[in-house]
Amino acid sequence: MIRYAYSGKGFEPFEPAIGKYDREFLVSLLWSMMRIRMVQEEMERRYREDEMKTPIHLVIGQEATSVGCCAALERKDQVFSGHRTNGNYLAKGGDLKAMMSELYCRANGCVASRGGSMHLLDKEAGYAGSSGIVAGSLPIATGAALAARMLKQDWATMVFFGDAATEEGTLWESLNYAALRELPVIYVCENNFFSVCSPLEARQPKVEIYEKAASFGLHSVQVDGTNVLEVYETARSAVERARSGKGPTFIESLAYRWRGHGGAGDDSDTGYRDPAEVEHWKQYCPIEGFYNFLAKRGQIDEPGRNALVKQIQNEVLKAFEHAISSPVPEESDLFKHVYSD
Amino acid sequence: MIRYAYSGKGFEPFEPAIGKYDREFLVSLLWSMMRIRMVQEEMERRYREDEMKTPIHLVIGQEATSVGCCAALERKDQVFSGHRTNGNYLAKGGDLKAMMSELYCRANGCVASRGGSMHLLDKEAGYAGSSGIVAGSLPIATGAALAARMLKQDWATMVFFGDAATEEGTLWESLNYAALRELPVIYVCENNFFSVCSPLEARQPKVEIYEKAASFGLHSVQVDGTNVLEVYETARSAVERARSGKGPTFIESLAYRWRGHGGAGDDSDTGYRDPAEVEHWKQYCPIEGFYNFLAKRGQIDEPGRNALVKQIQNEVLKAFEHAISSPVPEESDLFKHVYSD
Amino acid sequence: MPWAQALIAKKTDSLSHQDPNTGRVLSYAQAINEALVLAMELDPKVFVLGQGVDDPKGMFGATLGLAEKFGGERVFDTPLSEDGMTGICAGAAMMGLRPVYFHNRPDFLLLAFNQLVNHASKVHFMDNGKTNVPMVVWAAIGRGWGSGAQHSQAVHGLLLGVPGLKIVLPSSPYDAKGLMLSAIADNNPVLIFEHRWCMRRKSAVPEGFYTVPLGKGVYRRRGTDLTIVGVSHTLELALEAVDELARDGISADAIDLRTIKPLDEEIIFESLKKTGKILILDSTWAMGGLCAEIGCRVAEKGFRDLKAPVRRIGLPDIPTPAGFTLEQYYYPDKKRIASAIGEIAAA
Amino acid sequence: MPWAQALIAKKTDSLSHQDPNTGRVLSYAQAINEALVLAMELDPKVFVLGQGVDDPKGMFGATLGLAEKFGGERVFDTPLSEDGMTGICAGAAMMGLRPVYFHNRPDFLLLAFNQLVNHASKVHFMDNGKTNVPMVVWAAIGRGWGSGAQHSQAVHGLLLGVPGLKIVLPSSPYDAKGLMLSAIADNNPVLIFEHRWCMRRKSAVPEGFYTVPLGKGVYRRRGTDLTIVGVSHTLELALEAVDELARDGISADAIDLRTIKPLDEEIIFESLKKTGKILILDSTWAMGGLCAEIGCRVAEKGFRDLKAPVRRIGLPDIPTPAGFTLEQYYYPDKKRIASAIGEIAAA
Ligand SMILES: Cc1ncc(C[n+]2csc(CCOP(=O)(O)OP(=O)(O)O)c2C)c(N)n1
Ligand SMILES: Cc1ncc(C[n+]2csc(CCOP(=O)(O)OP(=O)(O)O)c2C)c(N)n1
Ligand SMILES: [Mg+2]
Ligand SMILES: [Mg+2]
Repeated sequence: MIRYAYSGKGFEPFEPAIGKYDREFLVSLLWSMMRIRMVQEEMERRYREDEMKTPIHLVIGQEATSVGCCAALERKDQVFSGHRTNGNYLAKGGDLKAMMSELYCRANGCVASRGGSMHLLDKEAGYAGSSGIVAGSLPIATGAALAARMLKQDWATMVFFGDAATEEGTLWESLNYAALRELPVIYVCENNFFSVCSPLEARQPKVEIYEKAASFGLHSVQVDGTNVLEVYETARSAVERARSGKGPTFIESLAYRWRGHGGAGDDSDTGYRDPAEVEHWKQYCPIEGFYNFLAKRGQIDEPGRNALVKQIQNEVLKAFEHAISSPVPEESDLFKHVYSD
Repeated sequence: MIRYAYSGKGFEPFEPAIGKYDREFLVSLLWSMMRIRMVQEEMERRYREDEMKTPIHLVIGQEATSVGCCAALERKDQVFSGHRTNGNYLAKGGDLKAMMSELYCRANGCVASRGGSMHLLDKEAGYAGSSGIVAGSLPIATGAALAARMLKQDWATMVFFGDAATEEGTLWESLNYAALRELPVIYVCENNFFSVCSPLEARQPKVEIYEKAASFGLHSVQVDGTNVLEVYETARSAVERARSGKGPTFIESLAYRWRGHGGAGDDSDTGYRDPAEVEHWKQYCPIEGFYNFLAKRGQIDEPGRNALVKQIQNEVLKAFEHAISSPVPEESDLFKHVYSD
Repeated sequence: MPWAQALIAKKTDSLSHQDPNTGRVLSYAQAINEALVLAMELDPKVFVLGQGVDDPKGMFGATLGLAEKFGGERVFDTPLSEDGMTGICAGAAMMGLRPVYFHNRPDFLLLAFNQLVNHASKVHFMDNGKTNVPMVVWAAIGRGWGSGAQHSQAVHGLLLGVPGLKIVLPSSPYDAKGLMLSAIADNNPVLIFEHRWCMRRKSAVPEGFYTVPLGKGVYRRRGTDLTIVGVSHTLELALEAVDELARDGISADAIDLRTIKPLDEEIIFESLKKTGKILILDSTWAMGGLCAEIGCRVAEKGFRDLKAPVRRIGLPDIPTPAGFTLEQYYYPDKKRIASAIGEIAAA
Repeated sequence: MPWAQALIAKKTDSLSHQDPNTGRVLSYAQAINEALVLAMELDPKVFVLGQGVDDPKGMFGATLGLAEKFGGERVFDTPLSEDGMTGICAGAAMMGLRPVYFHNRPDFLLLAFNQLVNHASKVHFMDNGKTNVPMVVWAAIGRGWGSGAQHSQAVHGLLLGVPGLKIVLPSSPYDAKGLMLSAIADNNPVLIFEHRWCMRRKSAVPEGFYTVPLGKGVYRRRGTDLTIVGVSHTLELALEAVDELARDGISADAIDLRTIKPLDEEIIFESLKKTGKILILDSTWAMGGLCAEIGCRVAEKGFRDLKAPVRRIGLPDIPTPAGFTLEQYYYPDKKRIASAIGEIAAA
């Protein structure tokens, strides 16, 4: 049974406007999604070796949200995540090697093996952090936006979270405050219809999440989370709103998680969702769909794609090698940074 | 400056239908509001004696919400409140003497001087309790409604709270759950536009509270909280919905608090609100307005009202005497009921 | 009180079973599962909820099959609203139901402190005894595999000082079952914290009803050189350590408190009177929680018996690091515990 | 660190001021107010928020006039969203601001434990030191006038075990000002709990900048028979008791810890070495919090100096009753403290 079906409109609506994007930009979106996918796939392969001793939460199938949203941001803009960090981190320009080292619990991990996969950080890239507590980043990101306002700086804050985060009261407290103060913050709900194995219908009545956000006074939009251009356009206008003092935006992006909640592989066979539902969504692969769209419009061809694959493969392997060959922390490291001076 | 003006339609809309209510019922509504008012006024007078050593939160000006809502309930239905308990407690049939004893910290107070004015209880009357923590009763009441469902009983649960409670995340968690499970619960938001001295505009963007509740999947209505009939009609259909398994209702009732947040007297002169705003609302006194409406329709006259006043005065004085002459708790009482056997 | 007395008494032969070493062997999860089945069969007012209680993993297996057996009205998933759902449990309990609310991690209970501390624990007192709040909240302490600072905390130390709560930390399948039944039977909010590493254990578990009383510790070893007192996984490590130290001629009373609130101080003082020395263990921060409380009580009421400084071993005053190397320095291990035991015995 | 070193150092003559008995006398609220004004003048990144900070009551007077002086962008009211606003403060602090968040009651902080314990306290550690969270959370412990179980709690005992937090309990206007300035200067989340009954005090408060260091206790009395250690209002009562007991020839070291995390154990052991006896006081539950921690440390590290059982006085393991008669049995008073002191001295 397909409980949650694809409801988007595909790439057609974007065909007339393709000329307005430059090719390099379009290819960079494709590249960024492919890169996230390939990093995840490599993680998945290696995860079975039990050397990456940290929980992982893959975003395979959901890449377009990270990539479309972060493409609308500049380096100065700040991104926060929940537990499903990888796509957000990489799309925002987070250092891949530092991430892999973190996943391998190395001393040169992006937070020196203190955070693990649910807590990445890359300050230089404007990736400001994440929380393993569902919705925990919501008020923090809202506070970052308040800081931008008070410091009179024009960077925007964007925070990613899942559908289940909208069940946490703190999310609504955050939205209320952002709307009240018209803060430069963009809330991105990656609605994949599940929280671990719990379907949305077990957790929320049949109402639209983005409409709830709208009723709280936010500009609020639902987008096709398999369509990187739709995500990008929505994020871009949200960023414009933020920079021009027009207040917060809520983006609900619908895309399906192809893999299990955590760890490697799909777990649909355990029965909480129909494998047919996964297959259904694979027809709307954000990467294949976009590639086909671009190819049809002459923006890329098979050799072009192969070159991207090669380049990424190379980078990914290097990152894994870097991580695996890096040293682990020492006992004395444990006692550092409990307090700041 | 009048920041929050009366926006109701008065009693006119109810004129055509007056015949459908029986006179006794109409007078009982008036009586109940007068009784709450007179209890409060006597409390206010005596509060200055410093013998009632507990915070008080008067509902003068807001009586119609308690009375209209509770008139739609039966004894078996359960009511919960926040800190502003008195109107809810009395309207639901809570024992006045036990309440006054509680306010005077006596051993025979409704919770034996352990709760104080923010924590009343009268199980026999179906007044199930209250919380001094804003919004604290919301999930508890929702859980009571879940119990009714699971126990297959047909009582409804009603919970009263202020506008500020809608800023607490736990309220939205409760609403989500009630809507998901279609629970027999009625949420009554007594919106008096202030939280202590903070106006609504300092706490929420310009959106309607009841519309937020609607977006969460609840049947949701805004009513004139100075009009006991409008409140009653709305509550009655909410109770019907609850009893017939149609799920929760959210009622936002607009009425102004004539006195300061806590303690005796108005505090508008301190500057947080314009005394003219208080005067404005006094024109829409829920009791005067209803009396005039009833008198014009021949349902009551001046001698009739005087008789009510007399009767209530008598009852109120007796309750105060009862309280004042009652014994205080003993040291050994302190150690009781930390745990239940 | 129907449950505590009437119902259980009818079914239970005795409250004094001791963790037997023979008989049917169950895993930890099976033991909890069996307790839940028994309780739910006994009383239609018992229900089970929590994120994932009806999913294929069934809360580490503890709730597997319950939804099939008792239906979705009594075994159900929840939204991710820990504070709200805790209040909902409290409200349902106040109306006579007996919710058992499951969490993957105690860290998530920090979202629910308002309902736990400001409400559930106080209602009975504030209501002058007129309302009971018979609810059970269960959570499994995470450790290892990069759980890190937000997924590995044990919060029982933070809650120890809160009047009105009961707090249970079972360490064996036998106790997990018997304490779960006692917790459900209790008319107060009871928090049960399992440790994921204890949950790997199997042990003999009698069939049918039995309860392990709340507030009663138990000797796991008998000896003379010192008293070891603690709970959960860290105590398990200490038992291993003490068994190894037997070859050095060291022996100890080892007490598993099982419940930390109410706290069985009699058993501690009984042992201390004999040994004069004490090592206190906990699976959470050593500061300000159970270790501190016991240490202080010993200094108050056991002072005359005390022949050497009190020692405690818990976690240092540091958040949990994610990586396995840092973890290994963070958590006390058998070696560290053994050397403390050796030092105390020699003192 | 700009604030802690550069800015303050420039303005402060010394960190070693002792509560002077001469000079300009201020009320408690005025002292805090002055600290806030100084901090806000010094650094535009400091801001003040909380339900009612800009209202006519001005948070017991502590924030009166600030909105007028610094404008609504730096001094502002908040929605009733304690967890959300705490996270908002943490987020703002992570971006370099210095929020000072005011609450009427610590009870309301229980709504914010997720942000305090799971987030603000851990960010610096989890970020490997890359992010600071310089925020101050302030709350006034309620007592009396029927505050009851949900409006009178002191929650510092619950938070004592949480790594990464600092916790301050001033007892005089002098300290309230100096500790507030230190707290704002600190690069970590600092919680300040005032006691409403301490807030009735007036004392000499120097003008201009000075700081009272976090983590340093101070002797309030010097004596030989025992060590009294504690914080806040209960310590005040003990000082009165000890002054009266002078007529019986009893004298005591009385230590006001002022900060309970980090905890100044040196000053406790210094005194204990001399007196050999100790009475520990707190204004919250005696169980599992500060009293327990100090009692345990004494039994660990001060055992050789200890000549009599440790004693502690805090609140019993009971929620706060609302009525004034029950309250009077609930809270420790001068008499009860005096008799404990007498007993210890005689022991
Ligand atoms: C407060 C809290 N409760 C429970 C969890 C356990 N948990 C971790 S991830 C997750 C699923 C969240 O679902 P969603 O927000 O939709 O994000 P998704 O995993 O689907 O991306 C849960 C329940 C948690 N981390 N934090
Ligand atoms: C969680 C919490 N925060 C703050 C308070 C302090 N407080 C008590 S009543 C009140 C005002 C609440 O306003 P509202 O909900 O609108 O109710 P009203 O007093 O207007 O009836 C506040 C802030 C509290 N009791 N609980
Ligand atoms: Mg999801
Ligand atoms: Mg209000």
